[in-house]
Amino acid sequence: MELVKVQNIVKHFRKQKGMFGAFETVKAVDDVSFSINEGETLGLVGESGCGKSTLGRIILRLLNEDSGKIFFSGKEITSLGFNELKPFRRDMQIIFQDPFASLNPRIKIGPAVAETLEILGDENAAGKAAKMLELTGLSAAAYSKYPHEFSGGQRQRICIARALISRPKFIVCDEPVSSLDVSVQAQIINLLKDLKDELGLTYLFISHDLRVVRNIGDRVAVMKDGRVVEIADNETIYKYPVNAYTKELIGSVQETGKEL
Amino acid sequence: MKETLKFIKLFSANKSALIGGVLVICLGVIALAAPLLSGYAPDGQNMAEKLQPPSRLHLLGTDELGRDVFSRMIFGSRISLSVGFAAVFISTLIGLLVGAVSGYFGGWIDQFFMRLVDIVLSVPALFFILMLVVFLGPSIFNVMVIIGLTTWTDLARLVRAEVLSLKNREYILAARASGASHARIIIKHILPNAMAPVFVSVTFGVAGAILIESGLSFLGLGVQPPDPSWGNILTSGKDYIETAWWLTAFPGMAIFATIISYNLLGEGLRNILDPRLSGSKERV
Amino acid sequence: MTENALLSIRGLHTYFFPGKAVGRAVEGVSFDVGSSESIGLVGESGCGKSVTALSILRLVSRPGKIVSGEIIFERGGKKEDMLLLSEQEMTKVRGGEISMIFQEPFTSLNPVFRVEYQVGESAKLHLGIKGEALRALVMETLSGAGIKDAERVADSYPHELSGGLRQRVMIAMALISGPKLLIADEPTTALDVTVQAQILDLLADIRLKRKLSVIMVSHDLGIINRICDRVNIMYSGRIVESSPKKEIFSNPLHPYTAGLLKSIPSLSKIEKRLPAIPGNVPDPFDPPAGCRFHPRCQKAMDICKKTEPGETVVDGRMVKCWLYK
Amino acid sequence: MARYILKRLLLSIPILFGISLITFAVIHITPGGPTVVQSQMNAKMSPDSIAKLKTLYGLDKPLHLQYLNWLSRLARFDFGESFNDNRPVTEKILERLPATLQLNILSLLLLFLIAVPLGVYSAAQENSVFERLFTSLSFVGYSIPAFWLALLLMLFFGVWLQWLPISGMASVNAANMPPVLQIYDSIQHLLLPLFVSVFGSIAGLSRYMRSGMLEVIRQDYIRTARAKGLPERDVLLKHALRNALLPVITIIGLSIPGLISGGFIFETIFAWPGMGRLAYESAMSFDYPVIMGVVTAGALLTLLGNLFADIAYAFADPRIRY
Repeated sequence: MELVKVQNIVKHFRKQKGMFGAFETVKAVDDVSFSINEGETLGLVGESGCGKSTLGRIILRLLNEDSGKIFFSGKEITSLGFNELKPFRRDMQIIFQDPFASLNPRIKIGPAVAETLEILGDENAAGKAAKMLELTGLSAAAYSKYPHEFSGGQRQRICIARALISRPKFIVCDEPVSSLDVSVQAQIINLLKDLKDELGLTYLFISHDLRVVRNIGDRVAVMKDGRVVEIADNETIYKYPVNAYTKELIGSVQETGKEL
Repeated sequence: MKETLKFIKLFSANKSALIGGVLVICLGVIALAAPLLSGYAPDGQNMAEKLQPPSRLHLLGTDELGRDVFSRMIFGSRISLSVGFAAVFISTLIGLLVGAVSGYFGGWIDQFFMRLVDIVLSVPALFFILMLVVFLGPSIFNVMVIIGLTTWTDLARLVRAEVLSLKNREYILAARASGASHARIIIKHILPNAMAPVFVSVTFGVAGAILIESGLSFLGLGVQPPDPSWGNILTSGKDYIETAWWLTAFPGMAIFATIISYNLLGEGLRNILDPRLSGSKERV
Repeated sequence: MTENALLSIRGLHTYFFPGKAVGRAVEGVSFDVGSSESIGLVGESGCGKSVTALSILRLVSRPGKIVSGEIIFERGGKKEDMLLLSEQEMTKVRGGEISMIFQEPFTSLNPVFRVEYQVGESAKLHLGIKGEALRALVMETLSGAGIKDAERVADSYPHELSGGLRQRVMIAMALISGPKLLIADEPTTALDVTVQAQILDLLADIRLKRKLSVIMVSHDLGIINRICDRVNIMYSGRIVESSPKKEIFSNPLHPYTAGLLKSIPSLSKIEKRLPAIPGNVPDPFDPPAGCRFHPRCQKAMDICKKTEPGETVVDGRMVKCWLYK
Repeated sequence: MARYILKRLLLSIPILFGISLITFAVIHITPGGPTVVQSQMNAKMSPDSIAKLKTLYGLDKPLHLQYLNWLSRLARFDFGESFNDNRPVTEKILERLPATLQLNILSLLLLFLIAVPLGVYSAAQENSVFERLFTSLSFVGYSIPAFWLALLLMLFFGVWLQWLPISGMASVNAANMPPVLQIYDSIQHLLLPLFVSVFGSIAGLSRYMRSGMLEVIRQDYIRTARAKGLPERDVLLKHALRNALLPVITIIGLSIPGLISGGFIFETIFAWPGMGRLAYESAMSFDYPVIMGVVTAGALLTLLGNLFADIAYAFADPRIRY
């Protein structure tokens, strides 16, 4: 069943070159459509500036699109205002790339994780947050510590706990492992896979690293200059890429195996 | 609690913060205890003892009306400090509000306020203050308000820049994804992280306001006699510069000491609160 | 010490002293770089690989300091310890005999000078050429770095160029004075994969053409695989394994090397669960006792917790692990 | 570049409008308008001058007409006539402008020549005795009130040592002196005001320069320059200095209003016949047209200064140029 559907999303940015330069239009997202089924992971791959993060934020209505429609569980959410959107916030969450920028340095871990529930008026927000921290592999003692007391990998676990606290159905993972060390990156990929099975989650997994997407995506969409140039299931796209850019991307990956 | 302790530790390890802090407290205590410390009424004239050099009777000498300079200075500190604080309170309030609203909402609101800042900045501040003082009439109250209304621009820019850099942090986006309202985001997530430069600016601001007040009073456009102020004692100093050096030396020293105390405190706070400048990763 | 080594590092210790704490970034690193050899320095964040690279040129800035060690480099037929050279002598080595390129092409070029000036500066300094000859050499070197419209790029300011072009300019700048050794500190990390592949091709090509010795610093074993002959694996300020490339990928000795290799996802096979190394990268300011890797090691023994293993040579490969004693 | 300058010029138009609005508002917001206040406060004010003022501001006309009238007068630099001597305000300002410009341009020059090397040197000598001394001294310089410094200097050099004249631009009999002596005389008169004007600013600017250098030295491209084998002196003076000077251009532009109006206190003390003193004199005698004129002229000078600074910045920083 379709959980998320995006239809002809367009987002242009007007960018000024320098302080007094001419304006130019950057087509960050240029007529993108796809859908994600419930329980599926859609990998979204592309190089820097291709619009993949912008798209992820538009789907969660953190950025407004110029045109196009977004459906969640069959309901159009593109036109909803702040208050009408509130019930949907519980069901869709986001995890960011930089675990150092994604936690408020002045708010303790517990309250940070509990915030979504607190906004929704849940009285047991604190208790649930502590449990969620344990679920993501941290001790309950983390609850009353500050972000700077944790390493990058641990912070990413905290961010995952924060995203999961409201028991969402859909999570946008925006380069969640790109700034982590290789040995820690594998832990977080495993954690995301486990949680997906355990909680029945649906992911939009954004990454510039094909090797990572290859390992977590059910289907893969390749983005370039704001457009989705190819979308297919994981096996097909790696074995039989059609688009020239997809082929170039796959060819550029530096493998560690014995092939060389 | 832990954070407070850490702040105290950093504060006492920072030489300029510590010296500045202690001096600022001393000055505050002197101002509060003025009636206990001064031996004479600040406006008590005694023409028989006019223009006396410092002596045991008059620690810092007397002025052209025979008033005790020490007592006038002690009472003057009350006026200087209250002008400084009131003016900074007004300018901080405006600066914080304009900066936060401008930075957070952007768009035409931002355009409007930033052009306003440009305009205020391109009018030479002291001329403008001078003009307002003349039009509104010199008085302590007017001086406070005028300084407050003309010195908020730096802080507004500072807060705006801070808010701009904060508002696209990922934790702000995360809060928005959780359904947090604008008010909640500004109050819980943005302002607490933007306060460091505000504290620093408030401290420097007090020094700046006192400097302007004493300058205006010196020219006869600020605190009006017979109310004592460091600036207007200096006015007599200028008139009697050839005969009564103490009228120039001591009140000026008081202004200088006050300003340097607040500047030291501000510099110290900046080093503690802003790791970009001190090069240390520690941040309270 | 290998007789024909161009560069030999022995017992290098570089520490950081911010305030009262001591960060032991590099602790007892030794390795050789032969003539025309390409050495990889691999590890995760905070392992000391970049600090080692900067130490060679004595470019570690405060509060970092080289505490002890020897860096023997062959200059003009003589072997000299670079840590004993005067600062003035050292400037002749930097950019003249040993060049370095850095990770961030966007911030590593000076924004206020044209490319021609920045690339030519090194040649002016070390080769003493000026004017037309210098411009010709700059153009030639830019072309050699795979820049097609060298004229236009030479007249540009860095902000007018893409990341890939900037990195090519950096490479040209490093090569213009004809150094014997190139140190590349994560040269492709900030670039997109497709551009990364092009830059790696260029480096592999230049290395052969110029018979250049290379030290490649990277966190990415895939990149090392592309460029290097020999790989040094670093962990918490030490080299824990040093092996020829082929053997390190097929038969890693150190448990950390093995774990690192397995945890990298691959295009060719999908794993249900990636074999991850548990725990976190150690903090250089508070490293564990004994073998630095023991808290994360599945083969850890009692001795690993107490005593740090020394170097063991296995089939001409070096490893620091109690398993091989 | 032409396009940049054009855009920059266009940008100052709204600011000019804003300034005119503010000054206009001041006339109207002040209780009852200047005409009422001044007749009560200023006994010298004759009914005649009140009438003049009313026609000047057109206070009897509708507000928008008054503003338009005000604008058109601003455009012609017409601020009316002084209450004190009935001379046109513009003439009075132009008469004082040279003295102000002389002092300010000299101080800017001196400021730049002293503060920049000082800041660079203290940045290069981080954590040395010199740097500590510099930091303490710059604190004193930064905190000392200019008018007190002026009084102290008068006391020392004028009253006690009697080395230097303490007021005016030239001696009374200067006109009868041979040219060489005239120059010597005017330099003597210039020394104290110039010193006071520069002293505090040196502390501020050199501290700014120092932290700018320290910031630039941390940048990646400085490491690149070192890796190239440049001697440390060249790294600092070629690669770091050019970058660290960029913000100084802006700072100097921003300091212009302070220089112009900050001068008014010690211009008054030293009886230096500049705009600051004019502002003070007119304020003390409630000479409204002159005050308005001085404020507006000061704003125009500031705008001009900022314009030059921005254009200089665009020339210096290739990232802005097109």
